[in-house]
Amino acid sequence: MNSTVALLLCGPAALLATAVMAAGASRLAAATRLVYGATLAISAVLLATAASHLAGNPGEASATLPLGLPWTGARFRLDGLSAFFLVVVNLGGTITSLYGLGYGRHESQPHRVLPFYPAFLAGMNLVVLANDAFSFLLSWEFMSLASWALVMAHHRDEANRRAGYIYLVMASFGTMALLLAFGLLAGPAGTYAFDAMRTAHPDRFAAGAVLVLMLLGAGSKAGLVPLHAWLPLAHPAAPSHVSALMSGIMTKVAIYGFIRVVFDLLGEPAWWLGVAVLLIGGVTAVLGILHALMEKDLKRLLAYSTIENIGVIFASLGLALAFKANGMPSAAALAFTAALFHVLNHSFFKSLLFFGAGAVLSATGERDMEKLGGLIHRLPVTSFVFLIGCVSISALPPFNGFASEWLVFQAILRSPELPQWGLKVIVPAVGGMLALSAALAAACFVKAFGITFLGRARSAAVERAHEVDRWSLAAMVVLAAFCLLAGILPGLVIDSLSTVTLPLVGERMPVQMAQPWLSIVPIAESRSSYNGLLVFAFITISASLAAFFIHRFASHALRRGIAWGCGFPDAVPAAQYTAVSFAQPIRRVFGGFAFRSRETVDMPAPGALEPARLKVEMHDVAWEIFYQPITGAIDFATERLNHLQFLTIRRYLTLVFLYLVILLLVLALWP
Amino acid sequence: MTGFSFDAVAAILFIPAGAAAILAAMPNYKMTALVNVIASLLTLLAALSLFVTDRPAPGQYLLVDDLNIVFIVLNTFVGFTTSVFSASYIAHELETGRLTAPNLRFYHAMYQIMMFGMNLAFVSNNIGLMWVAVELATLTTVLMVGIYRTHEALEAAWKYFILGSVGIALALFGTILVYMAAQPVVGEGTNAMVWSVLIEKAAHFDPALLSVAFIFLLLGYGTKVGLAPLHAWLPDAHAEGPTPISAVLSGLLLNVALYAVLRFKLLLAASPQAIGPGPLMVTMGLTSLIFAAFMLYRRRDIKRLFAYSSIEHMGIIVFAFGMGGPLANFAGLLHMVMHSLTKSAIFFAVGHIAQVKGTQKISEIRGLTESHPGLGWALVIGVVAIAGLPPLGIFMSEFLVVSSTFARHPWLAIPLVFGLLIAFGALLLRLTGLAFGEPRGGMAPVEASYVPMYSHLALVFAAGIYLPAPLVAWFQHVAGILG
Amino acid sequence: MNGLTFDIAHLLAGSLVLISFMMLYQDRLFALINVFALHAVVLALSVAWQAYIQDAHHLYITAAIALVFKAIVIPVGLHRIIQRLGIHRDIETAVGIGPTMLAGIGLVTLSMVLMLRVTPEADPLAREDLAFALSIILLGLLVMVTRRNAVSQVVGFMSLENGLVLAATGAKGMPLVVEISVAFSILIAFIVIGVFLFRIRERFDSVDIGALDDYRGERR
Amino acid sequence: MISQLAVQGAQMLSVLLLAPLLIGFVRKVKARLVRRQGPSLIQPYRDLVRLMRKEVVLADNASWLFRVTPYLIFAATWVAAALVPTFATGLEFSWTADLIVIVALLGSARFFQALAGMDVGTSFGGLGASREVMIASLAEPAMLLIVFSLALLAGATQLSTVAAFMGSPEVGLRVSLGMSLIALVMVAIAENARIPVDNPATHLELTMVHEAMILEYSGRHLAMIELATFLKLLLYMSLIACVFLPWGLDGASAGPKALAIGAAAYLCKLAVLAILLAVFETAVAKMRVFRVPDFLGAALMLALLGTLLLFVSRSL
Repeated sequence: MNSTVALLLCGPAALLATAVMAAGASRLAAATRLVYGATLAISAVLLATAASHLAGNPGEASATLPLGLPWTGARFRLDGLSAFFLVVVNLGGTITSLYGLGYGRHESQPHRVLPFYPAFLAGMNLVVLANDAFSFLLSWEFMSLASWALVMAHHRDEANRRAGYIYLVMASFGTMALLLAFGLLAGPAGTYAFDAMRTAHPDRFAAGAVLVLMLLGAGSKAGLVPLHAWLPLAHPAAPSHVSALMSGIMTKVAIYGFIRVVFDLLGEPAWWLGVAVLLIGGVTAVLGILHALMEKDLKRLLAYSTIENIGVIFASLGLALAFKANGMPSAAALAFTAALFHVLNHSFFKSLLFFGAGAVLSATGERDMEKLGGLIHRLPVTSFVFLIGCVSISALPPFNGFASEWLVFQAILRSPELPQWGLKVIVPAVGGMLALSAALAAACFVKAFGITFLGRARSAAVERAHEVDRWSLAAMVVLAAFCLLAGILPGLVIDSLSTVTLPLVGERMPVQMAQPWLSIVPIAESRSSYNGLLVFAFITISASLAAFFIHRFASHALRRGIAWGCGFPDAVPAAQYTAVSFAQPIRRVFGGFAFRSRETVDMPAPGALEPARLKVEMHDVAWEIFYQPITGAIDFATERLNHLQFLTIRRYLTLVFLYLVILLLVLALWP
Repeated sequence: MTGFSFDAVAAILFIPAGAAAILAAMPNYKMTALVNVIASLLTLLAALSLFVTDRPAPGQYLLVDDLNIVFIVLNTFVGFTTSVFSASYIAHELETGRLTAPNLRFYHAMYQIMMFGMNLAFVSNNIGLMWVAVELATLTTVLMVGIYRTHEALEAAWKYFILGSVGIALALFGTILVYMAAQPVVGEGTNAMVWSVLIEKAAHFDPALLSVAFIFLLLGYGTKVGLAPLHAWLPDAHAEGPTPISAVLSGLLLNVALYAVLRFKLLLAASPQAIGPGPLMVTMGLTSLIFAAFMLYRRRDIKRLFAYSSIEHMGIIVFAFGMGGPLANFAGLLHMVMHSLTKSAIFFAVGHIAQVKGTQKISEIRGLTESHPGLGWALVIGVVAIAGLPPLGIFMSEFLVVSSTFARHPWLAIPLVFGLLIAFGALLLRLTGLAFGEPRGGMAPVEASYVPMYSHLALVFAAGIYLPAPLVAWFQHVAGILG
Repeated sequence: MNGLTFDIAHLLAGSLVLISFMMLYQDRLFALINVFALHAVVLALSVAWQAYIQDAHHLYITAAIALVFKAIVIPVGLHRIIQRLGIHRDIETAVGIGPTMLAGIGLVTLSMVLMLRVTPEADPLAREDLAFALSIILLGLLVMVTRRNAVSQVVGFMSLENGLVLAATGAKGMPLVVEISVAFSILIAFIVIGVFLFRIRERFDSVDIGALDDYRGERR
Repeated sequence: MISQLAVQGAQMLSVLLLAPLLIGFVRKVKARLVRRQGPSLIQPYRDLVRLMRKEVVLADNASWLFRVTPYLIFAATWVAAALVPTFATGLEFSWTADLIVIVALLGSARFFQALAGMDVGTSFGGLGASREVMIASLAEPAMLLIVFSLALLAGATQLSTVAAFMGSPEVGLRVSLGMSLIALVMVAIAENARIPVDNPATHLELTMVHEAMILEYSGRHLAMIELATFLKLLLYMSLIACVFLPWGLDGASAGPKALAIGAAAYLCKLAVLAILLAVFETAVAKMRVFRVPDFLGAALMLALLGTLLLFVSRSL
């Protein structure tokens, strides 16, 4: 048993111990600090271990415990991929725990959060380490279960109960899909160890089936359209730091599962597998961000934007698949690196944004943006870091979101070298979708920040708000710093990812840190290059130059006055643009096909006193197409079958009698 | 020297029988409850001693082999924990006046007779004797289901009795047919009914007779397993009887009938020309699974809800054994054990719930985790376990069943998974209502002990994480026997 | 074995089937019970005959049980119950007589077909007996299924048991275990049914399961 | 090295100085087209200086973001503009950012402008911002698709390489290029808030987009923003110039003669484009705000079509 793996396994064990302890002591006053302190320490250790392994030797280490499935044992393995995702998970875990140290104090039901929070972290760690189907699924479902308990933390709220219900049902649907996929990979003999699956290559049909099942299984957890229905319900329902974990980290664990099976266990893919992933990714990106734009609940908005980012990641994974299938390892490496890079970035800024939302929530008690506004005056630090989060997620240079999306686009530009016509046509279309979703994301976060933090207060709750505790601030500031660093030093990340890409796609991106001025050059400098550091430097320098010159040589006089507003008298805050009205032009443009939205205005007759009314009717198309029929069918079936509970004894006897006669007939007709 | 030699099998049989006689004579109910517990404990110890003492050679009437040890130990264990639970439960029933002291005497005597019947069914090597034993167990439970004398209770008992006795008849005819098939080969007399003899010579039996016999046996004993469409007695019997009996019914009696079916499946499998028992069992299993899954949605009575979930799980188990093969059989055995433990634990919890809330209506029970945390979370764990979520035992068996089935016959796995998901949705829906939300119903604390309940859950949890090697080897061996 | 013994056994078994058919088209309770008594008598005869030709003397006990309990005690008891409950002039078939008879014929053919697949090496007498027994069992079930009234369902159930006894006795050298268990099961069955009838009598005003049917598991 | 840095610096300064002149020129031409005298060419300079001298009147509710934004917008636009080859390719710092980055830089400028519009909390700010992001959400993808097709053609997103490639003989007349050109022009019009998408001269509340966002700005802040908008127009014109009229462009390392030629060519191109713009703006009328999506949708479709054509044709 390898020492690193042993250490990494002690982590989850310690977390579980913490969970048990928390279950006992959760009603103590000091429990919050103890639990989050413990998780903070443990995650930090795990993070350090995984990071050192990722930076150091890219070798593999494995261990087997006499647990789980008897004749397979609980197998665990540490390789580049799992090390990277361990970093993602535990970085999230560390910072979330830091945030929790402060945020957790506002928790009304600590005994329903503290025991499950460490368990949730442990589950995610174990998924990433697992090396056989059983322990993988066990940890996977344990993770779902723990997060379900966290979603149900505030169970008195009907909406939360519904969210939890839909979440766990979808989760177990996904698990079933994964189970079937592993069943195919394991074969009738039941060789559930990943090592065995790696060597045995399924035929084309089986491979296709596995991929579809993985899209269903991992996709439902990650939130691919149309399996996303649970996500915008469940993620916001949990306490904010848990929402951050679920949105920022758990979805990444799902992506890990997808990569592990499709890139690692499945062997050589067929090119059309890539097409499916590409298309689903593109559609998910666009629909996700459109939904986010229509949202006025801050946390739901963030949840939907998670769906968009997942779409981006899957699209670039699909690209990597297509390249890999066509024997273009360098291009595959580019696309794959882009995907992983985006995984990391999204875990940064999505956690940051959820923390910000949590801060707003604890400061004002509001999630509804229509009741917020002007918070930039009340929560200066929070609003600043939230702004950084918005800029990063909107893929604007020089922050990290842009760096990864830039790589994705670079990968798309390699696609003309692909031989298949299908890909030739689809890839640019998907590229267009990604571009569209990027632009919409910018719009969405202009709205998110503008409505929440800018303008004037829309409710009394905002006046009472004041800056949150220093733990939360520290967590957010750290994440903001990460967003900037990953943005201006992308080469660092890309190089550390090489140990992940090499074994999976058989190639790595060229070394970046050797480039002059730390710029990144995916293929060749004459072809394309980007230097976040210099762009950042140029902008700051020129901005400060301009400011300096003007204040030096021109006026720097300043007078406060009432807003001009085309000479309109100072209107009430309600006259400001709201979240809904902000999104109205875009709804006009895209709503027609995305939501079958319809606007009806009833304008009273001239001189009539009643107000004019604008009614907007929108449909969640995915829900209506996929989910309602299913629930309807189940309802119908139960209604019909339920009569069987109310028969007379004679009728029951008749059933038995008929069954007997039928069986005898079968026997009589038996050859 | 010819000293005293301890005969475990005899002990397993005579302790309950003797206890029954004593209990029938004892007036004081507190004493009877205690004696009941002690007797069950002794039976359990005797059963455990089967591991250490050398097994008696298969005689004309009794047999102990690897297959039935599993059942015996499980049976006596759950019998013991249930008797502990029943002690506190019955006390409460007496306070509320639903039962009278004479009832209790009857109840405890019957309890031991039932245990005797079930143990006899397991150890009997003679298909006639096994039949008698199963019927004995059935009839005693009939009487206990009717013990509350209420309209509903008598209804349930009556339904149980009529359907049960038809089952009895069918099973008996099947048994006779087996004898007829064996008689020309084995020769007249008792030998033609001794299972261990039959299994050796089964290859030469008349396949046509065996096939007919199996159909009758499958229906006869299947009625007691509660397979749809023979299940009708099961939900009401569970819902209207005393909760300990519901626990025993789901946890044990169904296993007894299942055990009988398995024995005859082996017999049939040994005769190549006869119809394959596999397809029949797979069909019945899937039917029960999917049917029960849908029935779960409209249930309003909490005990009836879990009764239907028992049907569902019996479906899964029968399906697994019908699939056959080392993986599926292993899964079937594991699933059966896990289901017995979990389901009886759930019924313990339900018993406490019904007593503190004063109702069995699901709609009138809310927010248990808030009003009774210990009870509520136990229910959550139990339902999570029964719904097949890790890290609890049933997940492992479902994992094996589903994945191995999908690898062998993909088209069989689809309905299986479908049924599992439907059932999961229903159970979780009810659980969300019961355990969470604004508390509703009685708030009085539970005075009974949670030990039986939590001990079962602990076992289930442990099994989900870690199965000890000897147990595994032994299960694999049994799975091998089951072919 | 010589033809005569075989023929007599055959005749008796066949006449049992015939009487089951008679039960099928009785729609008065008293008539039904009387026919059942006849059924029991014939059964007793055939069992006795079996005892004679197999010279298995324990079978005489079975015959006696059949004669005493089924042909005398139970019919009388049922008469009592019917009079006490005052349900003696019920017309109580659920399905028309015609269809029932057709179904009965179908069942008999089915059982014949099944049993004739049995390899002829097996003792022919046993084979014929089995065929008849199977048809009697199925007909008994048919009675239970087509009658609404508890009493007649009990009767149907017992004719089913008769079929079992016939089969058991037809099986050469079947150990005593089985006869005892048959008797014992009938005994239990009868006692418990009696108990239940009385309870039910207290609860409801008739034995008619129709009255039970207002409660079916969960109230809607 | 030094010379290259010099060229780079010259370029940065020149765009800064040229931008107002370009605007003045456009206005002049427009005025002449409608038989008016029009302001003098250097009027924009005067305006800027005047604005810088004035004091800033800041709304009570304005936050620090409101005051920082103008400099950010200016800086982002300036950096972007400085990276577009004007009279010489292969500038010293051209490799720090390719075409995608330039688009993104403009995007971030817009991002902050929209935020600033919402900061004061008047209804007009929100109106402008929401319309702006709607337009951007269509214009940006179109622009990126244009970038795609150029990149596919030149095999690079590096502007210098693209320009060099477009200058080389091997690029013949291509349908997709035409489409991209049209799309680019449409995007440029939208991005610079010119007629028919927006009217830089209007202050009619119902129609304004860009003006609505900067309604609350005054003094030096307004000057910065104005300058940024001037730069943006210049940027797009030089972009069109260097990609579609790459004649006279030469590497920055070339001798001063070549550079002089390049500069002269550049000025001519700008003049031509400015005149075209003026003529176009006087010829057409502003469209309703909700016709804009159709306009930009057309651009998007053209760009996508161009890209697809390229993908397909390259495989032949």
